[in-house]
Amino acid sequence: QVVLTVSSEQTTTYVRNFNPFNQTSARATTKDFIYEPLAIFNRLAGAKWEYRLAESFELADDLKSITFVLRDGLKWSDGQPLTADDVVFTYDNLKKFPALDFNSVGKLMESVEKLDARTVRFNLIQPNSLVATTIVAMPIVPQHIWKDVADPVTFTNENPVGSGPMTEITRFTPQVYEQCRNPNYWDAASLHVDCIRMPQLADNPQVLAALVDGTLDWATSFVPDIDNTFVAKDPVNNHYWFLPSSLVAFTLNLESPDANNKKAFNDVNFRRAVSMLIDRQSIIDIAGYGYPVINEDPAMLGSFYKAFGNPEVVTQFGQYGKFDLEAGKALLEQSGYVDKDGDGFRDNADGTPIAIDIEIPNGWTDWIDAVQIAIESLKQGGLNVKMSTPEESVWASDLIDAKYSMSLNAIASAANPYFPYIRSFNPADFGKSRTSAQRWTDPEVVEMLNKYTQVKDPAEQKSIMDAIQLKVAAAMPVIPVYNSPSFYQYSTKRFTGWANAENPITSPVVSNANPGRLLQLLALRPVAQ
Amino acid sequence: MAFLLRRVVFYLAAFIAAATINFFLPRLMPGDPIQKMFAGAGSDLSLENLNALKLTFGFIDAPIGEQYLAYLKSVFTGDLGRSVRFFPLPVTELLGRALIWTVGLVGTATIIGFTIGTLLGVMAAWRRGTRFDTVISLLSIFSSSVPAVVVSLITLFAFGYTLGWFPNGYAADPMLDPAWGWDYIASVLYHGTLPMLTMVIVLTGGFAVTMRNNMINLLGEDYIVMGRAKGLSDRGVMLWYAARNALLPTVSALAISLGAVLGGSLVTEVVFNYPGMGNTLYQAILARDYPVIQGALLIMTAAMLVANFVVDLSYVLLDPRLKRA
Amino acid sequence: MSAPVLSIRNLTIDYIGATSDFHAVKNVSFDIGKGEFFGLAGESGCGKSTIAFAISRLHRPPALIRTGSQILLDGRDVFTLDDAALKQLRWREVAMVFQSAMNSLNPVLSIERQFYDVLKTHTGMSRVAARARAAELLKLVDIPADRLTAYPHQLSGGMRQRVVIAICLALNPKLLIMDEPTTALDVVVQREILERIHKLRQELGFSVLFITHDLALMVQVSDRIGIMLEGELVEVNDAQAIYRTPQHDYTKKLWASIPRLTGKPIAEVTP
Amino acid sequence: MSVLTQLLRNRKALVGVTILAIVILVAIFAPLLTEYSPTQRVGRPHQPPSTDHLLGTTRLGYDVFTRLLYGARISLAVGFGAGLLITVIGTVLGIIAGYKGGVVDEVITFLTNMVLVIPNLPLLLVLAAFIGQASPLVIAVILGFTSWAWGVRVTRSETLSIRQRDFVKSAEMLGEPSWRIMAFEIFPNLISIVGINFIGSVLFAVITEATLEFLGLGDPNTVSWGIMLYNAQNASALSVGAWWDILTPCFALAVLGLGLALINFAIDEIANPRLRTGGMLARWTGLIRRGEGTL
Amino acid sequence: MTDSAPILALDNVSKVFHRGGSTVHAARAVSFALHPGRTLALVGESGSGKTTAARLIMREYRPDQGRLLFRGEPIEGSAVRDMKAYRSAVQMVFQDPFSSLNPVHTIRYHLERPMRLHQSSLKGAARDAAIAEVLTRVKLDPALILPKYPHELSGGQRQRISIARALAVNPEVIIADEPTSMLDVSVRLGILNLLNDMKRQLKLAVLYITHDIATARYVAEDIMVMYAGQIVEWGETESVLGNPQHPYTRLLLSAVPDPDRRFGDTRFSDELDRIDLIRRQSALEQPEVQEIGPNHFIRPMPV
Ligand SMILES: Nc1ncnc2c1ncn2[C@@H]1O[C@H](COP(=O)(O)OP(=O)(O)OP(=O)(O)O)[C@@H](O)[C@H]1O
Ligand SMILES: Nc1ncnc2c1ncn2[C@@H]1O[C@H](COP(=O)(O)OP(=O)(O)OP(=O)(O)O)[C@@H](O)[C@H]1O
Ligand SMILES: [Mg+2]
Ligand SMILES: [Mg+2]
Repeated sequence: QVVLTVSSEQTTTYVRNFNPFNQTSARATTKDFIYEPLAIFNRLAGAKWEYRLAESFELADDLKSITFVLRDGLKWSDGQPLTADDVVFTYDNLKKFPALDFNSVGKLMESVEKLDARTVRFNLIQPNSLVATTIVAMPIVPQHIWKDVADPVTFTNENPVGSGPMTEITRFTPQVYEQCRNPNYWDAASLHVDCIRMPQLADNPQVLAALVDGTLDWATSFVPDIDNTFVAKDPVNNHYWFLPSSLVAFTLNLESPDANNKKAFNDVNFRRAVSMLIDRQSIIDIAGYGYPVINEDPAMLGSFYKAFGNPEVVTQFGQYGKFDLEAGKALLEQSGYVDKDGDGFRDNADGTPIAIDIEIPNGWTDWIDAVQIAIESLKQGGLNVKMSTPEESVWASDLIDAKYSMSLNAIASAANPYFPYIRSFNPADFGKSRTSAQRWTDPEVVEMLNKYTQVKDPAEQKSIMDAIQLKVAAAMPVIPVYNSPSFYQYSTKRFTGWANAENPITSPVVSNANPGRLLQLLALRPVAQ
Repeated sequence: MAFLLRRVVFYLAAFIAAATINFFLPRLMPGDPIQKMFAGAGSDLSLENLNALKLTFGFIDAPIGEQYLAYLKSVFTGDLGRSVRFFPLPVTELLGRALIWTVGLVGTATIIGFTIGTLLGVMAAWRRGTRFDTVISLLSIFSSSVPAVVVSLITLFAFGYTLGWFPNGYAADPMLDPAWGWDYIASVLYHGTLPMLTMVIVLTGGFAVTMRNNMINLLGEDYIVMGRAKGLSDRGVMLWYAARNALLPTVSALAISLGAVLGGSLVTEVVFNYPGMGNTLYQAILARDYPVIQGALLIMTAAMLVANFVVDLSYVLLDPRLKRA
Repeated sequence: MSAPVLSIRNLTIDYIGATSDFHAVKNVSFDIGKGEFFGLAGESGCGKSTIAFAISRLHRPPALIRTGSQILLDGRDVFTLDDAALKQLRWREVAMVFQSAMNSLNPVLSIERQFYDVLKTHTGMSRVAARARAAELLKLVDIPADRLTAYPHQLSGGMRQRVVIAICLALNPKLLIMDEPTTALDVVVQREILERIHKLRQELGFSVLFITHDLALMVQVSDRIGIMLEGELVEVNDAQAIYRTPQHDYTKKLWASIPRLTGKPIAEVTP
Repeated sequence: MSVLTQLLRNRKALVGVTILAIVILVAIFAPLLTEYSPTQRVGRPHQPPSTDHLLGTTRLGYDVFTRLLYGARISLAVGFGAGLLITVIGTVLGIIAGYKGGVVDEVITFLTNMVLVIPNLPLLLVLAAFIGQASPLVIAVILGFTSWAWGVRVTRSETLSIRQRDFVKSAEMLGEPSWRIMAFEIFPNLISIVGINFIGSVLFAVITEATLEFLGLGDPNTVSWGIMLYNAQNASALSVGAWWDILTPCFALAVLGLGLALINFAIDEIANPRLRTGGMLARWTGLIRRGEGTL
Repeated sequence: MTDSAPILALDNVSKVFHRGGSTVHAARAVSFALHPGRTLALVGESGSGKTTAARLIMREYRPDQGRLLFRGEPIEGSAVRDMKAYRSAVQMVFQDPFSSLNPVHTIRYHLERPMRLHQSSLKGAARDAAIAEVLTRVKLDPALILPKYPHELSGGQRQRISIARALAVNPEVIIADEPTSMLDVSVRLGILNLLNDMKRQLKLAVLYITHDIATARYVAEDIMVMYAGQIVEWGETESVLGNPQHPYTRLLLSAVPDPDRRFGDTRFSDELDRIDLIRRQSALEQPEVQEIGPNHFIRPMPV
């Protein structure tokens, strides 16, 4: 029996909960491993779709519907056939219990209809060329089980019936659980691991200890000074590969309740100057242990979306994304931000004082460190800045309600830059989402974004995206700092086939936000003992 | 027994009051666990769906009085709700697991600390003014004044990291299955050594100082002198006359100090990542897991009440003056 | 008078202070004969209890008995005794009733247990035998044997004082020291207790060192009396002599301060 | 002899007061004792102690020694602020309960016992989390309002015994108003109890502030020993071997704690002569050794 | 008794304490009156209710039954102003000179407070003079004493200060509860003499509470013997002591130490043999009053 030992979540105790819709307390190995996605977009290996339960999907020409065709002969782990009915059921259920809809996919659907036993059509409210990404993130559950579940929100699904490779819970204690091979897995031929074992590990140091002593094969954990503390312990087998993921950026609230701040924040030169006063490299080196990837792209895409990048942005606006204390000061100076009242800090041109409070959630220590470093150079630039650290959810609602002046924000990475853009700049999301916290919008940008989802031709898409980037870069509503790393450690002691810089087959991070982990699992081969 | 009756009434009232505080505290806190979860995750859950979720987890906006009554009822039926973070684990079960570790840690440490501290205090008082007394007093003052955080960190630094004699935390080797096997027990003891040592260091000094001062106050009493005049051995007088009487106030100090002991154990558990009540409460606070916060505070308060009650009882047993008909 | 039971010679006791000493007893000498009832009188703080404590060597720091002091019990100097001999001496030869009856019984031990302590330590008596002996002793002081199981707080002050006296008699000591045994009690109870001591002494033949500041009482009960003033023994004489023909000015002044129940309210000072 | 001169004669007190005085001086003159700012990166991360950085640098490159000096300010301010609040509340309630008796006493005693049975630190944790970013001032205030119970208990029982003393009765019989009796007749007799309560509360507040901050409930802008501990712990100072980062605040807290505890112990000795062992016992032992007497 | 009107009188006052299920009759139908220039002694064994009587007078306890008459008027729940007048008329001297002075205040403070409270017309120098006067009255040197603290004084001096403090309000009645029992024999008499002087010079009415019958005889014109909350015998001192009629009085007298008699030779030896009986019987309630002689009464012991 080939057992792979994994740490995909840190917790003080395990609770038997395999409800794939539950974002808070379900086991992290539920999605992908128990409930296989319809398809996975593989950003790394050629940015292409890997079809899983679906054999293909087809976007209608008017972009108002999308049709998925399931593979032939799919079975649930209990032997029952997996058909279009299950897909339709799953979506109907989301409508019935909105709390299940963690991805807000229901909002996009006019209806979901079964065309035949293997074919499902999703009818969209609006044309959308990117809807597949959202649809595949939603797990499909077996109708014959879930139709009898009275309250699927609190249902704990202790003995899951699934479609993925690892559906059988052979052992479950608060300290460790094991998930083994699905006897009816459609892709059993690719699967060379019999069981995955999840020891309960409470925090980063404990994961590190388990990594160092060789217990873990696959983990996702922050490790300080990783070359010394992990790799050096067994340079042959211990490896890591950190991929950039979500963008961490400063936001200035253009609707700041403080009128004086608001005045400054609405001036693009002020925003550019602030950006130039931020020492990104020090933040990455010191607050981030050198792990994050710097993001100096005034259009906020950076290396993560390298494939989409418009080189014009750098030529025209590149200097605003780079740390340059003197240039920043000069820009402030020439835009009229000088110290009028003699308190040592720059004021608005009309003499009103600017006092910036950078709000950071309590306890997010890497961010706090980052802000402290940023404050140093901002102060050197003559700005009056300080930091406050309210409770996390207070911070979140302050950002949602635009009741702050400046903050550090995280913008989730996605398959396409459309998503960060639309989430950030869509006025319909103002007051609903943290990503739109800067409250910047531009009708042209929104229109282009809408158009982007409604065209099918890649060339046309590219030109729209290029135009959007220039617009955004010119206005610089968001001040990117870095793309945070997603952590991935592995050991070649028992398994080979790991993704890494030389072999970038997929994103191999084993946390439940990354469906690519399924591809990684299937790529593993046990080392002959 | 009027004395005990009075106490029982007090305990009941105190319990209800504590439960009430427990009820209102989290409700005053900004933010709720669901929002908290999504603040970090940056997920796409829409506001409407978020509210639907909140409802399902019981964060309802029923009239506060109604909620309160329902809460009181559930408290007395031993139903503390379900953890949000570890949904659907009942809070009682979650805390039950933690309680075992804390009782083991705090219980053993208290017994060891109390015994050693009391004995040292007795001997120091008996040899008042000698070098022994001076050394013990100074050590006790020192140990009782150093914060538990500091002691834990220094112990961890010295024995965990520098000397590497003991593991740096956790209740047992995570790869071992909990079972009554020797391996597991050995692992538990091995992992428990440093937290235990910390707690013992933190507790012993306080007990020694209290006991010493109580003893010294008693040594001038006529019945102690009479004990000596009776020709009893020094040890007899020390133990049967002085220590036994000095123990009474020390025991009641013990009950009161249990609150501090729990505080100390919280810190120790956090530093050593020990899966006890304190650490569970701490994690629950970080995750805004209200049902668990409420439950943990309630159980800790109940533990304090029980400890005080036990002390009251032992007072009645130890001190015949309270044994009124 | 035959060989004295207790013979105190040049007793000097200081209480050591941080900077200077307090001379509590200054060069005191007196004897107590066999079967004698000796009264020691003097104002509060003149050193009476300090002397009493020294006899069974109960002092603790910072008391210091100066070298050169001697306390002879049946001819043996108590200051030369080793620990074992000292324990033997305590209670077996010298028993003591303390100033406050309220506090000289251990509040958390039963009366029986406090008898047993003594009997076990000194005679190795069994619990049962000790109980019988304790009952017998209680009878001597007129307390029913069923109070043996009681705790001190369940007895009245007078009863407690009598229990202490009974415990004192447990080993037939040669000398019974009573340090103001009745100051906390009212006159009727005081009278009862002293009458009982008076009788027991006649039966058992022990000597008594009786300490009080009530001169009138002292003259009533004592054979001989010593008067102390600020650590010094200023006058020792027969009780009647002290009363009728006081020698020292201080003694005279004392008598002059005591109102009388009959006759003239205040005694004339004999010049 | 006044309490002060007695304190200065007590060796324990002397050591304690010296420690406290040093910490206070360090706090006041921090800017003169270091060239660095406590919130400015002045070196590479986690540099070990050197002549440039006496106690090394933190993970962010701050000078540990500088932060130690400035941190004393917060620790002392919170300690003394909260200590004062705790003592004032405890003393006032204690005297009122002890003196007034009756229903007032019942209510105060009940409240006190209530507060005593709710474990303090967990409660504080919850409160601090509720407040979110607990600045030192906030910590001092919540400490003050949750930790007075012990003081009430001690003050009350002492008041009860003083109240029995005839001078209180005689003041009543003179017709003194009760506030005056509490303030001028009873309170001055409680000075040593209040002193012990105060110093004990300061110690408690210093420790608890550091603990709360260590647990991440403080304000990270603060330069205090608790925040130093928190930052060091977050930077995994122990596992990366940066012992200076974490042991420095540990040591500072331990020393300040010891100083306060010594003062407390000394006040206890002064208030209760039985506990005194000082000079006289030394003299006594000397005399015995020189053969000048026995026991 | 005398013909002058009493200043203060207890009229049939009772007080019962309940303690842990048992009840203690600390005062049972107690009646007596205090007259200017006369001392009334209240004697009895410990716990007989003497202090309770004093506290009833000092308004520390409220009677369960009966009335307290001040200048013939009952004072009951009376107004604050009346209370103040009462307080300046009736003062108490405590038993324990060590605890009746506040150790943290100087002697000046102790004497100034009553002056400020009750003779508020006196200011500055006049008040100083008044303070000096009361001190001289109790035979202490104002210059030496005023700046001192209580612990710097001897027991006798402290007791004098207590008396001076009582006098400082210009009272008409002084309640002295065992004022000398904690003092040494040699200073006791001085205090008693002082009380006698005050009574004569200031026409004070004094209630002298003691268990020492001999001192009662020395200061009091009238005497009451109390047992278990009841006054069992009362009348003119010489008459009561010379011809005691109640068995309890006789028992008490026979127990008082008398240097003229050795043990075994007592005045009422048969009473000493019947101690328990007398105690038991005297504790019973006895409403009946017998007049034995002129101004000499008893409540006969039930047999
Ligand atoms: N431990 C001590 N340290 C210093 N001085 C002491 C100590 N014990 C007693 N003294 C002093 O020694 C003197 C004699 O005390 P002692 O107890 O012998 O007096 P006493 O005659 O028994 O008085 P009393 O009648 O009040 O019992 C007193 O002045 C007292 O203050
Ligand atoms: N506040 C009280 N509560 C309950 N019982 C009390 C109270 N005060 C006095 N007593 C009881 O009332 C009885 C009379 O007490 P009181 O103090 O008047 O006696 P006393 O004659 O003054 O005694 P002593 O000579 O010892 O001062 C005693 O049995 C006492 O225990
Ligand atoms: Mg004495
Ligand atoms: Mg009395």
